[in-house]
Amino acid sequence: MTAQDPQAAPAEKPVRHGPPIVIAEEVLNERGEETAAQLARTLGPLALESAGREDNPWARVDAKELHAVAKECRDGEMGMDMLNLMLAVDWIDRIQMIYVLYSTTNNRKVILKADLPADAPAIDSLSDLWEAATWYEREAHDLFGVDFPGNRDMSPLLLYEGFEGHPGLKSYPLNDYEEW
Amino acid sequence: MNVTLSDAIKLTMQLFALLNVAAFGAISLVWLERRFLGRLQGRPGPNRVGPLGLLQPIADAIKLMSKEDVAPGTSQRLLFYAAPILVFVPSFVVWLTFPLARDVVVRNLDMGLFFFVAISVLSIVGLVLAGWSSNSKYAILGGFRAAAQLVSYEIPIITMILVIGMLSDSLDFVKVVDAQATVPFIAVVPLAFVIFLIAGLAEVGRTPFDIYFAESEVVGGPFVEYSGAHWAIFFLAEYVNTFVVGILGALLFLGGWRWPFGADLPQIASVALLMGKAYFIVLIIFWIRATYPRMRIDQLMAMAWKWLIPLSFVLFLVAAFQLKFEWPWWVLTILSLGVLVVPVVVQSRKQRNPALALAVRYSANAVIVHAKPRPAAVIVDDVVATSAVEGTSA
Amino acid sequence: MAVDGNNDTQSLPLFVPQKWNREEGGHFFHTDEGGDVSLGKGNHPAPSRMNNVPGVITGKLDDLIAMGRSNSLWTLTFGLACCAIEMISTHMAHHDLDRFGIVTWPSPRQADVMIIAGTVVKKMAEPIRLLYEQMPDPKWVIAMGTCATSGGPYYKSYSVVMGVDHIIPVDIYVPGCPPRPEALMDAFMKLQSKIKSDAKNHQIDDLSTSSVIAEMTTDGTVPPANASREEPTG
Amino acid sequence: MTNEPQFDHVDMMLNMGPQHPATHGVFRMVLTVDGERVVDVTPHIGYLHRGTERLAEVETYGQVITLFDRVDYISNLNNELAFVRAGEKIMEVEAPERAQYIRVILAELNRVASHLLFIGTYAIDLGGMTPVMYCFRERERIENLFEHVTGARMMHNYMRIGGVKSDVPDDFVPWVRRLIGEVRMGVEESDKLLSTNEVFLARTQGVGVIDGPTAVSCGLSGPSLRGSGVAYDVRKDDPYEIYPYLNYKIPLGENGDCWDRYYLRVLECYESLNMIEQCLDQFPAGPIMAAGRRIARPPAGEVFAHSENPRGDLGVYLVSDGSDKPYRVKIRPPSFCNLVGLATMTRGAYIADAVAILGSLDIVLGEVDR
Repeated sequence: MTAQDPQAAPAEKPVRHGPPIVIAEEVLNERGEETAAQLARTLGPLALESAGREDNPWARVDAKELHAVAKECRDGEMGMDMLNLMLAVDWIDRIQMIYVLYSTTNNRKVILKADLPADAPAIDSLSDLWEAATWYEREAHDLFGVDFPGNRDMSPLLLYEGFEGHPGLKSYPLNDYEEW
Repeated sequence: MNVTLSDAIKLTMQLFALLNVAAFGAISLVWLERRFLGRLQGRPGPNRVGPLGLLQPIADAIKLMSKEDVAPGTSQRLLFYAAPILVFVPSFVVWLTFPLARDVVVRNLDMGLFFFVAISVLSIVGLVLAGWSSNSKYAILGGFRAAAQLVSYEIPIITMILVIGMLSDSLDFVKVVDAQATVPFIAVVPLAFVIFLIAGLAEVGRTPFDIYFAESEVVGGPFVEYSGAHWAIFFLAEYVNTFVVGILGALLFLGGWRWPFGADLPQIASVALLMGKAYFIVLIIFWIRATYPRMRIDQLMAMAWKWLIPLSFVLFLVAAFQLKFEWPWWVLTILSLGVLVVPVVVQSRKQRNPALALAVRYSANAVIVHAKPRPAAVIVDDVVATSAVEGTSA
Repeated sequence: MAVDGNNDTQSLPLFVPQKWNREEGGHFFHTDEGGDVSLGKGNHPAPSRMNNVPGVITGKLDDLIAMGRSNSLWTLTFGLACCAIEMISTHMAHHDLDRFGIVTWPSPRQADVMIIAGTVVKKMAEPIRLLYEQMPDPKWVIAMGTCATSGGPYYKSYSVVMGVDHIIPVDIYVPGCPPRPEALMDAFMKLQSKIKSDAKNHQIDDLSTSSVIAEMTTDGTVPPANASREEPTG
Repeated sequence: MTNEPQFDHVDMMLNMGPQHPATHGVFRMVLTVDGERVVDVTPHIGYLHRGTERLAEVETYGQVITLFDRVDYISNLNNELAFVRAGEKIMEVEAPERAQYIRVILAELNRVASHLLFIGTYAIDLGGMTPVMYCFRERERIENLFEHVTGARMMHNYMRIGGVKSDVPDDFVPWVRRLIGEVRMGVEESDKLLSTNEVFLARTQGVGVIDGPTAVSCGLSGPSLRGSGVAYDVRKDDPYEIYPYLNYKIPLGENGDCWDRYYLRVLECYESLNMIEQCLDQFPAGPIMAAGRRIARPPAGEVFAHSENPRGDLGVYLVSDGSDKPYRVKIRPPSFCNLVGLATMTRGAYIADAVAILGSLDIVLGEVDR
């Protein structure tokens, strides 16, 4: 089974031997169906693609409309008053921003996704909607180099001033184990 | 006046003996505190260095003396080294007038109490100087806090000492102790003892008033930049001051060497009795240190200016009237019992058991989660029923 | 590896293990003059000038001071990561360290032992270095846990210093992740015996920070406190 | 309680640096201070950023469990539970009944141990020396049980995707019953010593107040959020393992100050002990490991699973690409999100309050910096 050798240039996919990859099929339970219906009503045509697993429906939205959609989710019928989690996933050709929204009043979870170009990832900051977004964005900026216009201060949070490179990306080399 | 050589030698011997008593008292307090706190906290405390850990303070002293003495480059070197002296000397000079027995005293001034008050104020200057001269933010903060706290707790101590002076019609220690032959002043005016103890705690900077030496906020306060011998001087001065509060409390309130057995005790027994009472008060101080957290600076100031000082003035006035119009002495006792006991009774009447009341109040608005019935324990057929399936390294 | 006591040339660098002398990799600070600071695992202090000098009677006083120092080790309150929890529970009631006279003290000025309890991250390297230099002599360092000894379970990470001896000389290494409280107590016992044995051949007395670090650098220059830090791209 | 002072001039930038007795570990707070009043707080973190998420991408699923032990090193078993649940969710594997009961019992015991450590260190932050000794004595008892069951005091590496590593020893149930009695007495002891202590009440009541909506917008969770009266608990809202089969209470605070956040954790200790007793009554026999494949090779996909960590809602977003190594693991660290609310709570307070507020959030730096 070929270990993913970080040195090898990830551009061309390392040829894989080993068992075929099984794609997990995403099925929603009934509570998930209700939330997905609410999400579809809130998003309307903006949802490019949506599915879900158990009770967390997710929808992919274009990066430019994300701020408006998030504002609608927060103030609209669903009442998503907590930004539970925000992360960036480096898919080599694109960087995907994933937002997990949660509503403490009617106990529903929704996941919004937005794709950004790999070379200059930038998306509007959500720090004016939720206070929690400020630190998530600073961390994503440190580790993945995603730019968030509108965030008050983007000083490095987890890394220090003179650190070059974004260690979250797959292209960033990890130290190999040096035998002392 | 002509001081003959023998007088000079006698005086120096007395001073040397006095220095030893104070230093030995402080060293014994260092050991006692660590053992007593250990006892309260369910752990043995130092017991490896010498029998029962008795050599532990000596080991600390040796280490501190042989440590490198670092002074920060940006500090004013002269003031930096003057501060420990300014804190250390008053706490020893105060011992001049403390009588350990009827005539075991270096100089029994007839204004002994006044002398104590005058000298003990000097250590505030030392603390502030230490804070300011070591040029570090924490030290300055600690220095300002020390100044604010010590000055505002000086007033209650002074008024309490004046009340004692009025009760025993003199400021001389020996006469004060003689006045307590029949009944000690703690029985006559317990409120004075309580105020004295609280103000004494603040004067020495002991929990819950140790805000200028607060570990978690100001990291050691004015002493943060001192190391080695200089820091040892501060450390020793603090314990000597604690011992001074203990001795003073024993002399002024617990009847010194006179109270339970009258004046005919041999000198050794009366010194032992006085030391016993002093250590009893010191143990109370350590006990308070183990239980109470630290007060915030504004609460501390509010307590001094809104409670202690007005109360001590009221007590002072009533003592003055009692002296002038010869009211019976138990007038003061009724006043202090009224002030001390009434709020305690009212408080306990209100909340029988405060912890229980809190638990009930908070569980009232808790969210109750009810269990759903458990499905019958269905053994799923494809699950291997052996107990430990090893080897699954997933 | 006892240092050969009676060579009197001071310039002989401490015993620096072979791997530290290689040019590439493993150097942490690059000083401006080009010399780089690769602080070896220099846990043997410099040979002293006072060895076997005829006519100098050393003995009881050193032992007394050593007994005083070893029985009242004040540690700096300074926990980094998981090992800090084990260190705290060692100080607490069950495994009471106060029995040996070991107390935690907040300010580096009054501390003797610095316990590096946890993973040393590069962002934390400089504060550790400053704290070490603020502690007055004689001072000792205990590297508690495999993270402080050699990077531990984070050996592949991009932001972990592989062992605190890249930054400061270490006296005692405690294995374990996290080491049990008994292991930390054993470390203190070893430190006490080390202090007493050092006092016997009194290498410790003329130990001063700059002399130790100077002798450790390959070309003997003392790195300025804010040596520019350059990432080992390894 | 504190009237709104006007901050016309700023005196000092006080740096509560990475090495400070009150900051639990390597957390640095720069307070802009006007006299004793705090004008503004700028927290600096990252002094313990070990790159756990990036390391998880080059280690197999079995090895990542050890990394999760070291993220929040005070409640290790709760972390393992969070990752293992995410793994099971993506592989659609269900742990057998007995394994779920063992997991919940150990996780709740770990919650009590973590709250005990909080009570002790919070008392030290405010100056009390003794409660920490009582709390650590109980914590040692719990760690002895952990060592007996999992083999390690802190870094257990005991849970697996699909079950637990090994069955519990035979004397597990009587030992835990005896332990519950002792720990309940210990918690009551420090509760009586600290909770009704006048000076402690004066230092914590009305300090660091944060109301519900701002707390939710800041992303607070766990006892810090429930202190402001928001009833959000993952065990109740998104029940997992066998929590639906237990009945217990979720205590809520009244006015969101340091006292509420402290006292909720004391009440949660009692609740957790009751839960463990119920689990012991329903403790079933049976296998402890689902018949999973040798090497966990989940199908490609993404899943978000979260559980109730003593500090709050610990979430794991697992992205797998079908190989035996996770493609991306994101941890939702409750301490990291609780720190966002620190600045809003500390403005206008005293320096001593800043220490009390930071202590009341009960942050763990391993989790904040990952």
